[in-house]
Amino acid sequence: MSDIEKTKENLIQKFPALAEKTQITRETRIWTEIPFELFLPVFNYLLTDLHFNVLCAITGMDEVTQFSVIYHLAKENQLVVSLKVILASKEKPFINTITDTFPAADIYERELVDLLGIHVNGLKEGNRYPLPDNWPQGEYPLRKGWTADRLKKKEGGAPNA
Amino acid sequence: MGLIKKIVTWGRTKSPWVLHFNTGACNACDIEIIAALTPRYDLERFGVLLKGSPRHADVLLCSGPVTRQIGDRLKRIYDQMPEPKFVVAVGTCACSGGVFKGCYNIESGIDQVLPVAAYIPGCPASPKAIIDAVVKLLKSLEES
Amino acid sequence: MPKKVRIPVGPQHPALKEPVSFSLELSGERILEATIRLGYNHRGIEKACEERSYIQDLYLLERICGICSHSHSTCFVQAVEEIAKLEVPKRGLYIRTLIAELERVHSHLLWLGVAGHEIGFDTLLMFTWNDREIVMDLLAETTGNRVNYGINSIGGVRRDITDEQIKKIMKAMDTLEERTKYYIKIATEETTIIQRLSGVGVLSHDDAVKLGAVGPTARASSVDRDVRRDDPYAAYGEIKFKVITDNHNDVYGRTIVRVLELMESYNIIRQLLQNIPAGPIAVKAPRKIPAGEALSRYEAPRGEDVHYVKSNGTENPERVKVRAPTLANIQAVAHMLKDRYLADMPIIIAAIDPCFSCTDRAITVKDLGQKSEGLMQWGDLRKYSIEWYKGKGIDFSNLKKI
Amino acid sequence: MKGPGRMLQLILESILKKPSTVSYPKFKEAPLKSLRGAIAFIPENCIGCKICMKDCPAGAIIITKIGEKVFQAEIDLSKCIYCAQCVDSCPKKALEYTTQFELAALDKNKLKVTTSGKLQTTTQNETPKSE
Amino acid sequence: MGQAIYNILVFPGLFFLILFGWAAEFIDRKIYARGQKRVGPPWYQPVADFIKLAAKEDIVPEEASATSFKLMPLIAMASAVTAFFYIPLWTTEALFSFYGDIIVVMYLLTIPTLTFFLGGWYSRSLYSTIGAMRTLTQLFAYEVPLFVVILASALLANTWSLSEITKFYALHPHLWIFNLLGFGIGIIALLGKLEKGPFDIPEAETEIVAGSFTEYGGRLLAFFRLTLDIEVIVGASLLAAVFLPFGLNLTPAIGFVIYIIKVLFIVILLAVLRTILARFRIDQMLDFCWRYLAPLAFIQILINLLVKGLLLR
Repeated sequence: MSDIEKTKENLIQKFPALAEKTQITRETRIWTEIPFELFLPVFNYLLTDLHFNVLCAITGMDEVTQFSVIYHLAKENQLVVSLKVILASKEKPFINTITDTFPAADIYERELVDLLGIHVNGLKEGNRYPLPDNWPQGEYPLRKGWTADRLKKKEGGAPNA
Repeated sequence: MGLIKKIVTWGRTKSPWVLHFNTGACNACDIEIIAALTPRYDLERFGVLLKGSPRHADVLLCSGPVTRQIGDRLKRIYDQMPEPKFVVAVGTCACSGGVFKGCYNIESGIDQVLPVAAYIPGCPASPKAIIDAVVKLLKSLEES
Repeated sequence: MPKKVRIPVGPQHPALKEPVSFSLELSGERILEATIRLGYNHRGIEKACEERSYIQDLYLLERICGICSHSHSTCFVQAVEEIAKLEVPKRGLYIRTLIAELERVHSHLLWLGVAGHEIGFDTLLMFTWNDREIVMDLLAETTGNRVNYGINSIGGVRRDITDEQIKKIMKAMDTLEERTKYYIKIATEETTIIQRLSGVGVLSHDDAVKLGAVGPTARASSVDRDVRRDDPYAAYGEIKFKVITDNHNDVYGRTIVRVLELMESYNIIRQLLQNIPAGPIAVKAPRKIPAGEALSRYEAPRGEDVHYVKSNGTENPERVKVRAPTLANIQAVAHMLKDRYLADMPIIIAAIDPCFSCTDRAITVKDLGQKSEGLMQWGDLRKYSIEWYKGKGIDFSNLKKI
Repeated sequence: MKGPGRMLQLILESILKKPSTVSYPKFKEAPLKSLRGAIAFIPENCIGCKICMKDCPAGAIIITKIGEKVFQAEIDLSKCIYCAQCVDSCPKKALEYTTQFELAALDKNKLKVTTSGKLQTTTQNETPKSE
Repeated sequence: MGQAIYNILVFPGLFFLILFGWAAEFIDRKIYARGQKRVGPPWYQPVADFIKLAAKEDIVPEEASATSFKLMPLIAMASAVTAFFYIPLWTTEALFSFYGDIIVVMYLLTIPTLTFFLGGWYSRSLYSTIGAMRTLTQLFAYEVPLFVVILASALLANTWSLSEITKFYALHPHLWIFNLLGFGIGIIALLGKLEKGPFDIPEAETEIVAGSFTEYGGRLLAFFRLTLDIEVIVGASLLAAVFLPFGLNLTPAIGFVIYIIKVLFIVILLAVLRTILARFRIDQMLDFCWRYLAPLAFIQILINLLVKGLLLR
């Protein structure tokens, strides 16, 4: 049995609820989808027991009916597990920070805050994310249906000075 | 008076010091600007020196589509430059926004913010194109 | 007595060829605290990708960064090809890999020059950039453009390579190898360079892992990671090469890693050209990519590049996520700047070979909540400086009486 | 062996040797054939499918119909990113790249290039020939 | 009287100095460029730079104190030019001379550096301030070795006047060989004084933009640059007079040519040095100057004392 199958086996054994949603997409990639409640246990299991200790990226997504956040974790830079977390609320989406384990996650989480309006519990205060300082409140460009016209309307059509 | 004016114009066309400002470009134009200063192309032949301080510069080389964040800083840098000063838009992005036109965070082109003296299209503008533009700009200065 | 000065570095600063703002808290010449504000280069590419077709995205993503443009476009097409289940012909993959390695050569030579410039050694800049033109010529000839090559298409590459070009590249590799050997000699022998590089910007192995450093920055701290070997893509599975690591942990180590990687790249290019198979270079891709998602990893010259693409069966992707290598490395910079001299600032920042246009994010790396107490008055500043140098065994206050 | 000034020999040599600078723009060598420069439009071949407009990443090309089977292309050089995707996309080879790269202009309006086919007074099957 | 004014303003005074300074700047930049495989600037470049800057708008930063800010370039230039008159050029006789002028020249040569510092300080910009700090810090590092080696040379000649020193060495031409170490130290210290690489720390472009000169533009910058050009000539002339005592007893015409060659030799030496070396860090510079340069300078004194005791008894 290859590493990747072993990893899948282990994961399903520990969390039987994941059995349906876990699949091997390629010889080095596992994809799994979990609800928000399961995030911390699965994340910690992957990190401590299966040694997925490299954070590749965090992708936030607006899937119209729900928000989801994908954590791409790698193990010794070979196997990559994409952990898709479905967020609990569409209106007030939130996640918990993982900056305690990965200080580098800071920027990815800030990106979620700025571009998608996902609240990150426990994220330290700091400079803004990629958006400029004078960016209007409540505008989240990566949300579906958001277009740059909205911005123009809000600024009264005048380009930002 | 005519002679003095002629001498001053001569001085100006023979010694354009440039300040390079990346206004949100992809780097390609920036490295091509540097490449234009290195041995193969050597802009110093035309008296061009790359300067760090806006106070010393005559020409502002801008590359990039001007992001919202950088727009007012660009203006501030321009204000700090002593007269006479020129702005040159290097690369397609600086000319019109290029591929980034329509992105929510850009102003699409330097001429939306500052008066531009010369446009250098190209993605990126190759060092030769930059030299060509410098020569064209200097020639137009000489004539005016 | 106010003790700290806060100086802004950027967004326009000669040391930075790109806009980024560092706020440095100085005590004398020593940096106490560095805060990074990114995002000057944020153009909203990820959103724009969702609004455009795959073909347009290819060129848009290529322009995330002009230095590692091939990295981003390859990373993206790999993801799209995986979703669409396209089998790229071998020859296409070889050409893709060839351009990737040529890009690495140009990028590392560029870095070597920039490093020279940052430590006030413009001569090195001029010589390396002069040699870099050889690579630029090769790239221009094989792809049609000096930078932003536009060689990738979904399903393969756009231009074939001729035998004449192969011969030319082979010949150029010999010249470059000889030149690189000279630079290795210079980098390891020239005292003024070593003095400025060694012991500067130290990043220990554990810190590198913790802060998520990638690429040569991590490899110089003996973190043995390279996507080319660990998760082979394109033609790397069929090529033999070494992954260079170094245990100096500092800027000097990063220089060594990069120059040795250059030598490794020449080997890879030679192998590629010797073994390049005949055949088609591309397969035709559908305009509409079937629904699916893929994560693609790529070893860019600066480190690991990650693209995540999700498609929904239309001509436009649903989500494109880009994680550029600099984004991973930038965390380490604030850490490395701490307790160093102001004079080391440019080279430390340059040592990760930053590419803020890739990164276009904004973040406070560290905020201790310490507020500096305004600009110091001259007397205080001087007193402070004298005291600081006294600590180093140099006493100015007495010197004045000579 | 370590020491300062290791590049001395090379530098003294290069002072005496010819510099590696090309004397552009005084002597212009022919640009590389493979170079992707400004895009040229061949009106005779155009069938007005507008795939080029659709695929252009920068929206730099606009094809308009000005008569029966006659089309006009407006290429904005200040928007074009010289990727030549339109050349690849065109099914009838109505677009091709040239090696022209010295495009700098002091006036932005000069960067708009309009090429159009000849308007025919009578409807003929023959395609108009440009001189 | 007319002769004195002519000497001060035209030859060998201001006008000659400016022309020679420009020529030296051109040679320096050309060598630098050619060493880097580049073509480099055309011969009229320094003139064009000066004219362009002089015709540009003057901007005084709002927070700067205008008078001091504007005065600095003039003070710098005046002192550099004044120092020139006390240095013997192609004869053993300087334009003006008195017993102890060696001290005056050294002080006058310190003034431009101080004005760089003050100019940077009055700019009230952060980069200028740091540049000013570094200027001053550096001053302490190179000034002592420079002083010491020149005094060592004076010690051997047993005089405190530059003209007397040259006269002495013209009489004992073989003695310059003992001062070779001093000449080397002098060249390095001069690099520091002129803020040229590898000691361009106070105006390190990649660190602090342009140091003290960050806020200077237009006419004021033109004068600062001119001062630096003149300082090159004055510094080189000083080293030439003290350490290279050749061709002083010949006819003025030949002596003049030899003088030009001597100065250009030093200028070329400086240019080559700045091409082959990477910039020091300020702490490394201090370390270098105090650990190696200063002790070596004192060894020079020791040598000269020995020579004096053994050979010139």
